Amino acid sequence: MSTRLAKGGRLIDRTKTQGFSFNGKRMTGFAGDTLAAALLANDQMLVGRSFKYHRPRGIVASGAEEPNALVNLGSGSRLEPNQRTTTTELFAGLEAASQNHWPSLEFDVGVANNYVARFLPAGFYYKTFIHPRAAWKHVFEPIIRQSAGLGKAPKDRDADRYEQAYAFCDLLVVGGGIAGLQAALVAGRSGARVILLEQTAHWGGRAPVDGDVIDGKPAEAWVKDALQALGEMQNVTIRNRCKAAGVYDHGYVLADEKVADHTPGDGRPKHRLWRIRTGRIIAATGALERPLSFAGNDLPGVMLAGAVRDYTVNFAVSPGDRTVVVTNNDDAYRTAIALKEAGLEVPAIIDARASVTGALPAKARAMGIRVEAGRAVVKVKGGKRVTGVAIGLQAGEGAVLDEIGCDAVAMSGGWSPVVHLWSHCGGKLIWDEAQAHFRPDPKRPPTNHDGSAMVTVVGAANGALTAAAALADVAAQMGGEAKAEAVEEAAMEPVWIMPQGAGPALKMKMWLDYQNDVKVSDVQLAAREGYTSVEHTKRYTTLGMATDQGKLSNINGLAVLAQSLNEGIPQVGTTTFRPPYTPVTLGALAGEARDEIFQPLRRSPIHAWHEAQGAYMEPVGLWRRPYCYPKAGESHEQAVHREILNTRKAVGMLDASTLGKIIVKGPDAGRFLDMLYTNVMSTLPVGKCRYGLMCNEQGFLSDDGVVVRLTEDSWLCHTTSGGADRIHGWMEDWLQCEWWDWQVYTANVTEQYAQIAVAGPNARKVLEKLGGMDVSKEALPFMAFVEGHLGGLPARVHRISFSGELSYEIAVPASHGLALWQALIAAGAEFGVQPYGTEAMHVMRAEKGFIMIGDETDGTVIPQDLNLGWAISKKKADYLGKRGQERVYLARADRWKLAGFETLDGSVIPDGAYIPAAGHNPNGQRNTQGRVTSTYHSPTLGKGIAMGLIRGGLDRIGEVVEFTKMGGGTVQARVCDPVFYDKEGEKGNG
Amino acid sequence: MLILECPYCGVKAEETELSPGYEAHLKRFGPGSSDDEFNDYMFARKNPKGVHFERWRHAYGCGKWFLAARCTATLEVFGTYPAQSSEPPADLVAKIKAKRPDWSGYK
Amino acid sequence: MADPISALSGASYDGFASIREIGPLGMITLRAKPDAAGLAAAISAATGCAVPAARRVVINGDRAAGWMSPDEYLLVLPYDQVAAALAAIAGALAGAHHLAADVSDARAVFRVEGDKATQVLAKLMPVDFATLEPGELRRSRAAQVAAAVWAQDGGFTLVCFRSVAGYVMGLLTHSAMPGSELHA
Amino acid sequence: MKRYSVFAIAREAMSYHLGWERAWAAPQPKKEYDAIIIGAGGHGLATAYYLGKNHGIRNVAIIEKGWLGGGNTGRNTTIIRSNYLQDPSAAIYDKALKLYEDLSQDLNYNVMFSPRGLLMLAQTHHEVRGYLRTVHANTLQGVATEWISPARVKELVPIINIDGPRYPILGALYQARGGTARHDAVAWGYARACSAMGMDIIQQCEVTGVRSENGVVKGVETTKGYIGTKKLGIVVAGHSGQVADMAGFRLPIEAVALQALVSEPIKPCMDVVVMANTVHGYMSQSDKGEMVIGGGTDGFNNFTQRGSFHHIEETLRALVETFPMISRLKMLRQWGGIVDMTGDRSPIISKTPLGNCFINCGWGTGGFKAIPGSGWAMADLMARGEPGPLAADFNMWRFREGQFIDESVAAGVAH
Repeated sequence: MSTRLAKGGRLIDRTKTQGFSFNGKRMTGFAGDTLAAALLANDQMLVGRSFKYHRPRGIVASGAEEPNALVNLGSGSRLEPNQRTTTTELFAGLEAASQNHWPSLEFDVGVANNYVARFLPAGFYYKTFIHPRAAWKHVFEPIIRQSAGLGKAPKDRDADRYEQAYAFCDLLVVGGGIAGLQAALVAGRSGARVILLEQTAHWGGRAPVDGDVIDGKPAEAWVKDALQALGEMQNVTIRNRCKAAGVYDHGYVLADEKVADHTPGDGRPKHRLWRIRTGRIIAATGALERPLSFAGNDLPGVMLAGAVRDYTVNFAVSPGDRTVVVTNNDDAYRTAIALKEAGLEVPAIIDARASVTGALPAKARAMGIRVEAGRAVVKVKGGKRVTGVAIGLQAGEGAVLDEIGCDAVAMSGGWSPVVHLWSHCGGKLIWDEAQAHFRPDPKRPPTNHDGSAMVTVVGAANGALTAAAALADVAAQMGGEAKAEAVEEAAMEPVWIMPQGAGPALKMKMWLDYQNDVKVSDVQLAAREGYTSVEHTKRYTTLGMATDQGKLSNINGLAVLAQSLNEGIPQVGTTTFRPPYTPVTLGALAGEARDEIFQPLRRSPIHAWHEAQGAYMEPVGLWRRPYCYPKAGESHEQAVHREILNTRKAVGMLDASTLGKIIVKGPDAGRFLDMLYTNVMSTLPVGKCRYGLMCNEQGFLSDDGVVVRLTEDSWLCHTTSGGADRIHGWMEDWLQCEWWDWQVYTANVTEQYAQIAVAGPNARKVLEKLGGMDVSKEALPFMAFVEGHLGGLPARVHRISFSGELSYEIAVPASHGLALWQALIAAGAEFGVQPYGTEAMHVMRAEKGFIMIGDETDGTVIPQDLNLGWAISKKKADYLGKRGQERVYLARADRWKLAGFETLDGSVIPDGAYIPAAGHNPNGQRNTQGRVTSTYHSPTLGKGIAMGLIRGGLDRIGEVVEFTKMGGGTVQARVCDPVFYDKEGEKGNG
Repeated sequence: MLILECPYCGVKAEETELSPGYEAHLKRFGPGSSDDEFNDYMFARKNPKGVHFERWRHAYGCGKWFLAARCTATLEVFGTYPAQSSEPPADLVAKIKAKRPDWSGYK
Repeated sequence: MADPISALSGASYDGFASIREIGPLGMITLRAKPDAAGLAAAISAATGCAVPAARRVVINGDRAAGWMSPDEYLLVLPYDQVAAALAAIAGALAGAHHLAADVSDARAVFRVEGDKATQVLAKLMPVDFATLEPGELRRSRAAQVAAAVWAQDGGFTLVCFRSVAGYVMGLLTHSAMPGSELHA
Repeated sequence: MKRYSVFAIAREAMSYHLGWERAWAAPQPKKEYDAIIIGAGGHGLATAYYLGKNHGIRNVAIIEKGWLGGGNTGRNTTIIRSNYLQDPSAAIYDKALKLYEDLSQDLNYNVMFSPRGLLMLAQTHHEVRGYLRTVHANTLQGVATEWISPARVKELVPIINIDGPRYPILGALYQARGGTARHDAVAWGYARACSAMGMDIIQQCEVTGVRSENGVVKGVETTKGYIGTKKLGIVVAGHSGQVADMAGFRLPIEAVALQALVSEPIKPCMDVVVMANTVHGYMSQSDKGEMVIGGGTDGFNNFTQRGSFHHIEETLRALVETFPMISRLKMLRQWGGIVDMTGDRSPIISKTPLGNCFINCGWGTGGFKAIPGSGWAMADLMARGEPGPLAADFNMWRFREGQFIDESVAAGVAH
């Protein structure tokens, strides 16, 4: 059984016990434990179920590579599925529950899949569930969906907050093992700005566990000194619990700092996502141990040899009383020795190599450990945990020579460098025959913005697996002098299948990918069926697609594939390494952007007043504008109708502050505006306003608004609410990139002004009440403006109208916007003033037949389609969009053109309705001849009115056409003039 | 996540401070041009897998448009220069040729 | 005339750094080429400052002149002196191609103060504050909106658009929450 | 070709699955073919399949630079829908959807087409009007879509945050027949069927030149030598410009990166596919339990298959806001593909200036869902030498005439 040892444990604090629960069972551990260590200490060997066959799963690793021991951590608004127990720091009150089983971890009906596993080989689902057609959706897929998935889906909103931060450095060192520490020391001493990251809470990596001696000191002491030295360097920042997740182009690195994972609810952000820009990356990311492929290598109790050592030395936890070690290399002997030193039994070391020499085996033998050379584990015995191993010849086919009772197996198939950060941006790898792993090819690095190498890999990550080799590698690549005492190790021998001649029955029990249940036989099947590209094999078998992304399985799988194809491993190649190195919480990627600060919400200076009045607001771009101001008991529709009728009969007020306002000034400003607008703006007299249209180079209408001639050499261009930034950018684009010799300056002053439209028969009275300015018809005629003071505020008042009523648009500095609004409300009270919202504005402009960008236009409409030829200058040789409009299809006579529509029954034409035409096109689709673009109930006219585009446009006035209705049927409407209200324009001009 | 140095203000701006603007040095064709000329101006894009000249605006910075020579296959940036240039500066062209002897040139 | 109201009426927050919305401040955007005749006189008339070099801000008490782009300057001055300054600029630059506009009301201005003020900004802006030089004006982004920032009086002055003042205040508050210091 | 079935699996299980044959052969190229398709992605393989099935042209080679299905076919978010606004788009995407519905049976390969329903959220009044327009258009096009209420949205997607606060959900455009399929299986299924018809799929073979005489294509130079052909189809999304260059013409295309990501797998919590275009994100849950997530494209030419990370962040901000429960899930893997963007963001299926040379490209971000329809139309074009009704509007000369097929107009994004 797995248990806590009485002595030792370099990372735990035995004076601090911490209670936690697993599947509701109360357990205790120590401060410094990982959850995995604490579970093992409580003899919780079985921790989960595999994805496909629901086989029992135990802890196999001690770090981020763990594929099995994932739990639902926490509950409610802090439930986190698929949390790795091996990287979860224990805290008091932690709640964990195992995943992917029903009804319980011990008894899981899904294990039925295990008993029919031979009928569920790789890719079985591609070959079956084909008939009958409906069965996939209704029967098979629901069953597969339900049995797939791992952790529980959270239900609640996340209780924690997240944040992000930027950091900059010359050198980013990733990995706080001895290679990373030494690299940071060397770089720090050179004066460079250095950031050093370590993903765990602890520094030093494997060296302290392995008992290495560096610069004459025990590794533990050397690490402590190194940290102190780094801490004293002003130019070095060190950060633990911070994982470099991904390397992106031009030296951009994402790192995920687990700020409060181990102290949930303390008010700090749960994670902080660092966005680091570095000149160069030093990846000292270490290496990961590989499993060996023998039958039953997935049973709980079979663990990586290095992990067994970690648990024993770091946490004083023994995975078993009797541990058999199986290996193809010398490093695993350290595990046997550590176990023995901890007072545990190692019945045998099964070494696949025919000849076992070297210092570590000698030491093991000297300790009395039985070493079996040239032998293999034929099969692991046991069910939900290991009970023993059957031994045979590695060179054989699986005949059992001996059986050894044990309760744990420590395996080592050699070590693979962690090359992820090298590979994310395209660094290439070479195959190292001697150590049987891929390591970075220094000749083909990922490159930076200037073409230089962006990543340097040092230490075990570069294939320098021992402490001595790792520090020598740092010295060779970066300088510095730290040295570790060399411990002689004999060569490892690659072992991809154990025993090498195993037959199909054994291969069906040799796991490559523990979580996804991919076995040696599955990879061989993929090869047999022609899925021979490594990407095909991966996708067909799902090898390496589990939450560990193949950290344990990829190289073993690749080797099996290469053997099956009779090719070399480097010829087969690897799959692509994609970020992140280990999964990153989505909340951290979303960062601070939640709730109030999810997106910028733009507020007009009068926004708070609208909200206080209970206005129903609608998003317009990033702005929020009042749609209407419902009174108690009023529906939105009723409110809109009231606001329209009040404006038409008395007077209304609209917050139009969001309208874009751009000043264009200079000797060439008139010429410039003549290119920008379809009509002529250079001839506009000072003091006057003119409506203008802007098109893109394709000729399609992109924006409209009123242009004001402020002075001889300056104009003020109003744009749509959503268009201000876009149009300002458009102007600058042309001025900077095409007509850079023209003398024109622009300034976007949209937010400088609050703008309020006062519209309705009583509008003038309201302004006169405020006083300070002559707003009479004579002093301020239609399409003119004056500047002065209104009610004591500096104001520019325009006589322009989007409602068709007598209307003034008043601009005042934004700081006075609320004051003006309130003054108008007060002054207007006796004249019946009421605010109106965007919807009333829309309806009123439709009653007048005014177009709206975004309603009548959709990016495919040219001004000519909207009968706006009057606003297109025929005299100008050029304007933006003119050439585009001359193209064949845009110049066709039968384009759909704007007209008005009145339903015969007074109803409202549905939004989005089309006008079908007779017959069908060659694709069998009903022909069409037009569509509605704006459709409303007009409270002014008491009936439905609409504008739309129809082939023939105004030529068809009087004709009755049919519009589609949602859900079938049509509504009849008569084509008419789109101006429904005050056709003569007497009101606006009044 | 590109970094491009704005030739106007000297800031080494990261991509999120910039807005992209696609191919540089397009010649505008207006009224009077042929259908082919206008079509090529609007749509026929170079789209090379290799050295490319393109427009960027330092939108969150000084607001200026500038031009960049960048490799679309490696994202290496050879240089940036003001938008008021009708063709790439000679020293930049020479620098690219030195780094990429196979490059067929800007035209 | 009622007093002008700044975007957030002087909202503030005390976290591990302190955040204050200040203003209203007078601001003029001045567009002119550096070689425009009368530029120095215009800037001096409005702010008493010299023409700022590229990416620099010159501070003169409650006035300042910042370089915004090769042909754009931001002039900061008391709110009630903008009209006079505009007139002075028009006089100084008469005959030279330029554009001067009052943008006092189009902006919101924050002060971020305290030993750890940099940390608040480092969470929001892709700016290497360690290399920000004295007197440097940096235009960039604060999360999702444009912002300009410079060091002043032991803290930072941050300028953004008025309509997003609430958003920026939210960002600064979130970033300055106690317990979320980036380092001691 | 041995047929796949549950019985075949049972039979093979008795012999440890040692008896399965190759899904597709690995031939050497012949000297000449009746037709060559460059590109063994979904579109290229589907083109070959329908050339054989519909037109009896089986002396066909499909030449692939890398491994079949290794381009965008294997790196998309597997969404299938046909609720397009414009007639030509709706026609070809709905043809594709109909073919998808029977594809597993047609190919004897389970492509796991799953019509689980797809909805596009409307979060502004403007978007509501745009989607209502689409429903009307779809009705006339014979494409069944409907407008559904916020309450119905919540019923279909219990994990959604219906009340905003920033962008309350005002309703959705719903296509019950939309859904997903297993992307690799589509390529593999077509490849197996093509191989069974005697066609040659030649992987690891790069085309280095196009040979022509008197303006008519004669063959292609490849890394495995010259191969003659009577007709040539170029179906190489992401590298269309490079191959078109060899054939001597230029395309209205720019290549940009499009990114996607998956979360770690969790138990089923969302059956339908949800697209939220106001905030730029879309999400579905795969049969494995992963949340499959996508967003917008980069804005610059890029052939690296790596995008810029801020797009991922923008997408996740949007989706965490829309589905607050995903906040504590984790991003398992992110990747990018190279997409062809045309001047109107719609594809090109067209004759070219070179005789007997045809091109299929420009699918932008919407290629996977079109595969069967695209292959069908392209095969028709190649077999007859003239476009049929499905392809006619997608000719490469439409830009010059200004006859755009612009899908962005209804606020829809062409994912």
